Amino acid sequence: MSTSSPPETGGPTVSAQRVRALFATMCRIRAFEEAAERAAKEGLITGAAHLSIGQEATAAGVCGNLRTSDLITSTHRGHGHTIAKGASADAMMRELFGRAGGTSDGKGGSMHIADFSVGMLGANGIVAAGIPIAAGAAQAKRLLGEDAVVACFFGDGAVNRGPFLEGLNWARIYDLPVLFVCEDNRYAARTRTGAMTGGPGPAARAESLGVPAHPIDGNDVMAVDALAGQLVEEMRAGGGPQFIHAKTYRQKGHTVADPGTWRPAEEIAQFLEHDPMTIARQFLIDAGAGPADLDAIVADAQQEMADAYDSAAAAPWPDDGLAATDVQDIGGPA
Amino acid sequence: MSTSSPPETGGPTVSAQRVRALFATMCRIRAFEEAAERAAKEGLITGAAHLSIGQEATAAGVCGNLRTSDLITSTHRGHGHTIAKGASADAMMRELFGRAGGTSDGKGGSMHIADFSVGMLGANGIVAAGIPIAAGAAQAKRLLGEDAVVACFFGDGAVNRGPFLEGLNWARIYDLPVLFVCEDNRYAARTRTGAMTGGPGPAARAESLGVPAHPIDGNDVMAVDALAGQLVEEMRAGGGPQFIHAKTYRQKGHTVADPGTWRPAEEIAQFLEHDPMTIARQFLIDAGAGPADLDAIVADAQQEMADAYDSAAAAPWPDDGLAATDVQDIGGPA
Amino acid sequence: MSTVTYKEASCLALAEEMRRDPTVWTLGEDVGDGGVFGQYTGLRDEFGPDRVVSTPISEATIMGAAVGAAMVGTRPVVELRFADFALCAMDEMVNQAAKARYMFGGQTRVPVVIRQPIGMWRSSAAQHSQSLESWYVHTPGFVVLAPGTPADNHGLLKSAIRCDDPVIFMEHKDSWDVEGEIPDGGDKTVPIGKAKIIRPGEDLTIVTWSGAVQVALQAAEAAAGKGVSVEIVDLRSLWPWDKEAVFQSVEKTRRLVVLHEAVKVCGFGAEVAATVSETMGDRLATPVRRLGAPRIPIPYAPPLENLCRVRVADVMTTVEEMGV
Amino acid sequence: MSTVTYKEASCLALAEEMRRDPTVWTLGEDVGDGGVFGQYTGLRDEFGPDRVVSTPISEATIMGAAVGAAMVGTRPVVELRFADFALCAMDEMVNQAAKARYMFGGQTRVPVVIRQPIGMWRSSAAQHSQSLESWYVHTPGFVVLAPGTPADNHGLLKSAIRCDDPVIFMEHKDSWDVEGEIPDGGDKTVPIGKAKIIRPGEDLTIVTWSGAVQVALQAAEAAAGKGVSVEIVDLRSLWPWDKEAVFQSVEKTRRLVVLHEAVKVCGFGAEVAATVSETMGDRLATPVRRLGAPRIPIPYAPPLENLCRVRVADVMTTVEEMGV
Ligand SMILES: Cc1ncc(C[n+]2csc(CCOP(=O)(O)OP(=O)(O)O)c2C)c(N)n1
Ligand SMILES: Cc1ncc(C[n+]2csc(CCOP(=O)(O)OP(=O)(O)O)c2C)c(N)n1
Ligand SMILES: [Mg+2]
Ligand SMILES: [Mg+2]
Repeated sequence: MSTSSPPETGGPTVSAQRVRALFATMCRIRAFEEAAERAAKEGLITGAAHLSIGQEATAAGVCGNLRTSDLITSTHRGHGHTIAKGASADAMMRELFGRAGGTSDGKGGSMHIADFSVGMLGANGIVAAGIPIAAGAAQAKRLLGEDAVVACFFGDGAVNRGPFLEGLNWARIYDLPVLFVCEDNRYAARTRTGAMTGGPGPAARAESLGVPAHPIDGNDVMAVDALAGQLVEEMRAGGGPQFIHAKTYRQKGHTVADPGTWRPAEEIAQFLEHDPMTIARQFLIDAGAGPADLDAIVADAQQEMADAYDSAAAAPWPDDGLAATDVQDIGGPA
Repeated sequence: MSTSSPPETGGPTVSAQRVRALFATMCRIRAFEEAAERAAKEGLITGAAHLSIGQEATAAGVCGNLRTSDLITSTHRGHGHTIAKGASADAMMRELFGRAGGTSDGKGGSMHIADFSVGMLGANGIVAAGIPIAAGAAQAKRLLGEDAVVACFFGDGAVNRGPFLEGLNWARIYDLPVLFVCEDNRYAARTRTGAMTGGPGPAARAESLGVPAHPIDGNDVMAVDALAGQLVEEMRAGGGPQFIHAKTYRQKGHTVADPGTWRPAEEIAQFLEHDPMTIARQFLIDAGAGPADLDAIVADAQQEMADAYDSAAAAPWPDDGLAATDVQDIGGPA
Repeated sequence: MSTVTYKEASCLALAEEMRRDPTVWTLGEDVGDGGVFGQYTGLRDEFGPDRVVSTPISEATIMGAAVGAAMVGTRPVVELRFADFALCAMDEMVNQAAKARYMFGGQTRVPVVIRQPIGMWRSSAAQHSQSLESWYVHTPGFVVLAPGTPADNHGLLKSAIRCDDPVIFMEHKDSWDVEGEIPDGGDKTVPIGKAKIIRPGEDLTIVTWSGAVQVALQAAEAAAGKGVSVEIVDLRSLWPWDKEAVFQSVEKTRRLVVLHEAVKVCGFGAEVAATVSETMGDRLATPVRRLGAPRIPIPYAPPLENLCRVRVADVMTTVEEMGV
Repeated sequence: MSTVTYKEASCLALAEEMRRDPTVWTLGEDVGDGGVFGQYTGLRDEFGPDRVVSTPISEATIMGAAVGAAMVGTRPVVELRFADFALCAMDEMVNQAAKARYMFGGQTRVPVVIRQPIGMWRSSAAQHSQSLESWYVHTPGFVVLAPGTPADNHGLLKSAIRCDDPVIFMEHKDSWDVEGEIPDGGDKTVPIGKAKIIRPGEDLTIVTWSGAVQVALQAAEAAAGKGVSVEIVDLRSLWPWDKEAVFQSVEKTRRLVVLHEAVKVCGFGAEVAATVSETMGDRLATPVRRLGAPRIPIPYAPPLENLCRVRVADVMTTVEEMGV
């Protein structure tokens, strides 16, 4: 996805072919996380894992407009972004399992999933920490004379941390091509963010910092794709930072250990109906795609992730020696 | 000043008598800082001292609407706020000199000037640090069932630090009676804050966090008084946080060691003309005050601060034993 | 006596203190829903949302607000979730909470308890596993507590809440489910600054605290099997720390190992070792030894994570090397 | 050789490295105007505002942006003004800069230099005087440097900029105007991890760094007057630190004092003392002694501030007590 061509210009219409590719990415994310969920329940994933099931359209829609040379930063809930940016699901699954061949040799796990080779600068265990990192990466790319857009993902909980203000202000005053993407899934852990967020919300905050903000249905991959496409294009043409407020829903609990059933049942039901997979599928059906074709995409994704699961489960632990490598060049771990 | 009656309601007109009192406070602040400046040049003040000369109207106009039981937090540039809230100039001057009898026994100095007995919860050497402290103080007062409004002073540089967002959001969601007062003197140290502040500025940021914002000429003590009076009244009646964006100017350099002459000469000249003392004086003259009466106010203030200077210069150093007191109750300084 | 878990012990302690003193309240992310580890379960139901305050993800302001709230006469118990997140509130902790009383010449006090769970736990990796107690011991103004048992978690949390100083309160995440007895009635506190001899012995002293207490106990058992009698001193309070208890024990055993989970380099073990060496160097049969984590961020994969832990075998090797 | 001040030395070093390597840049408050202490004077004129970047008062983002910038191939030199303000960027320093390389399995490196001046200086009081080097030595991932002379400030800053690890670079505010010689030409670096014997001696070793070097030199002079020959080891690098140099010196003198300005409790002196005691305890004529500040926030009034300083007389008393 990360090397796909820019979206059609001139209007919100996107080609069915393009949506098909986005749908495929979403299916891969969903299947990856369903496999991860299973693995966690089976005790194969020992650390915390945060699933983005229900939020796949944002990852796919935004990253579908990025090149491999573009960059992203992510959050604790980063599997979707990482897959959409082009990382190997096999290596990612190994990382979640803490096994050899993981993206970070098993030293990071889900919360520190990263693939720098495709411009994925890392998930982060600290809420909002990716925001300044994204700004600095964009600034450095400009200094190096390299073109790159940076997409910066964070949640609705992150808008109450200081780095949100500092990082958006920073991107504005230095006029950096950072696409801020607030994935608003209504909750921060067990807390409704509405109750914790003063004023009109994330978009108004961005605007007050001089960053143009665009609210959108984050579960509609066609809409996300069209908007992200337009904003990325503007940024490539030299425009400054932009802000997407993507409204979505976390279908699962906060972590794999949380059933998430403490939320209102009607709310959950409502959003299960407004599932991004269903929306994209319906669009494709309406555009003439055959159900069998779409089922095949799903099945392929599931197969890929089942294989990743098996591969990870069969992989050895990382070599003990790795514990002490990559700490620093100068000054041993003693 | 801190126990004076609330302002006239029903319009912007304020009584000459009230303005006379505010003018007197401003004169005391100005005279205090001129004495401090002299002392610093003479080597009697060893640490950094930041003068608020040119900004007296905000301190006087806001604190004139507070009771002793109300609270304020301040910044590195806190002499004016402290005097306006009712602290003893003599004890303050001793503090700046680092002498016995200082507000903090000489252990804090100018940057940590404080008088908790009059509700002045401390200047702060860390930009923006007073913002969360103010919010928490208001929250605690409510928990204790005590009525108190908290005025929180900070500079235009502070709006780019994370605690600004966090603290305003906090005051909003818990609906706390905090009057945020941004004293916008155009500079943060040697940097023009305009160039560092994305978007429309402090007021828009406050509004985006749900805190109603009020831009005002911070050098016009009548205007500040009327606005603060109205906002404090609203907060006493149970209203939530409010924000004043007070436009003013730092007539001197960043610290006493900085002549500040690197700023455009026309800008300095323009603001020397728009001096808050001149504006208040003119108002009083127009309202029928005699120049001699006003000169006497100035002279009284100067005499008070000359006495404070002499008293501080004659005061002994703090007892050596004080170095090790008030660290903590449990666990010695060893 | 009742048997409770380490986690329940802290919840009981907080509830008891909140009942006793209406100025005690707690704030932090999700505390209204019981807290991320369940250590606040039921408190909002009893004390309401104004005293059990769920907050935004605003660590700097959680801590900064607590400072302001403590200054004006309340006793906030701050929940920072993981000691790692405390780094987001470091200015408010160190420049404000720890210094305010001093720099304002005693005009105010900041009686705040700062809960920040430490330690390795289930592959939590580099950003959720740190033990930074030595930072806070180095910082004037703080009391630093690290209970290793349910009883101490109960009794020390109560003492912390009653203390007028800012207290860094470090629970160990791996201990939440450890069971133990606590006194009934809810009026018993554990004094700050007093260590506890949790196993008497003659040949060698292990000074330890927090999660490492369990390792020390196992090692002592193993050592006993080899005829070596180990005395274990659980410091519990790291500042102030009970020098007398340590000196007394070492006076008897003449051999000291300081054992902690934190990185060995510049860990609090260095302070204990340096102090004991300085004070009673000539009475030591052999130099003081320290055991702690290697100086590496904590890795995720279980076997790598495990390499960062001091294991019983490491203690045994050290004991042998000390020639007991 | 040219004679320059400590401050000028750092400015020269940065300019030289910026000329040598176009990926080196610097960011921080007021750096475009020369920096608060003048240590960036003239740099914007030569390198322009994109490489000498004046920033908002946003410490967290100054540091966080530098992390992102370092990850993608530049070498930011971060200016944090006072080590105390670094507390506002602690997450970005410790959870991000120090850990990124490790937790991402070596996929990235974070070659950033984090300048944060330390120490007591002209009544700067509690929030502008701290020396927290031991925190960073305790933190895996960091190199920690604390130059005590103009030459070391020059040569170590150059090494720091060339280093692929995140480097905590602590200049002492009281040293800005100290003069000394630096090599001409601008290609000489000072190696990281190597101590320097700045005064040879036979009877007692003082290990020290940063501003305390001056105190050590004066004390050594005073001791010489009493017939005691003191060797001074200026560590310069605190992580890694030159254990060999220290061991060698102590092997000769058999007496060690560790002297630093930071709070003694849990200061880096504890690590040095514990290590030396552990490694060569039986060769010591007398236990290792530490000298540092009392555990109190730094007061404002000059005479009180002075009580927090280790003075020559304190060193002399210690030397006497060590029975030389
Ligand atoms: C600074 C910090 N504070 C708290 C946490 C604990 N925490 C992890 S995820 C999370 C909720 C984040 O909510 P949001 O930003 O909306 O992201 P979401 O989980 O909904 O994707 C919290 C509080 C953390 N990781 N970092
Ligand atoms: C967190 C932090 N960063 C930097 C500084 C250094 N500093 C002291 S005052 C100041 C400028 C503050 O500007 P502003 O908020 O506008 O207040 P003003 O000085 O104009 O009154 C700076 C950068 C500090 N004290 N604290
Ligand atoms: Mg969320
Ligand atoms: Mg200003």
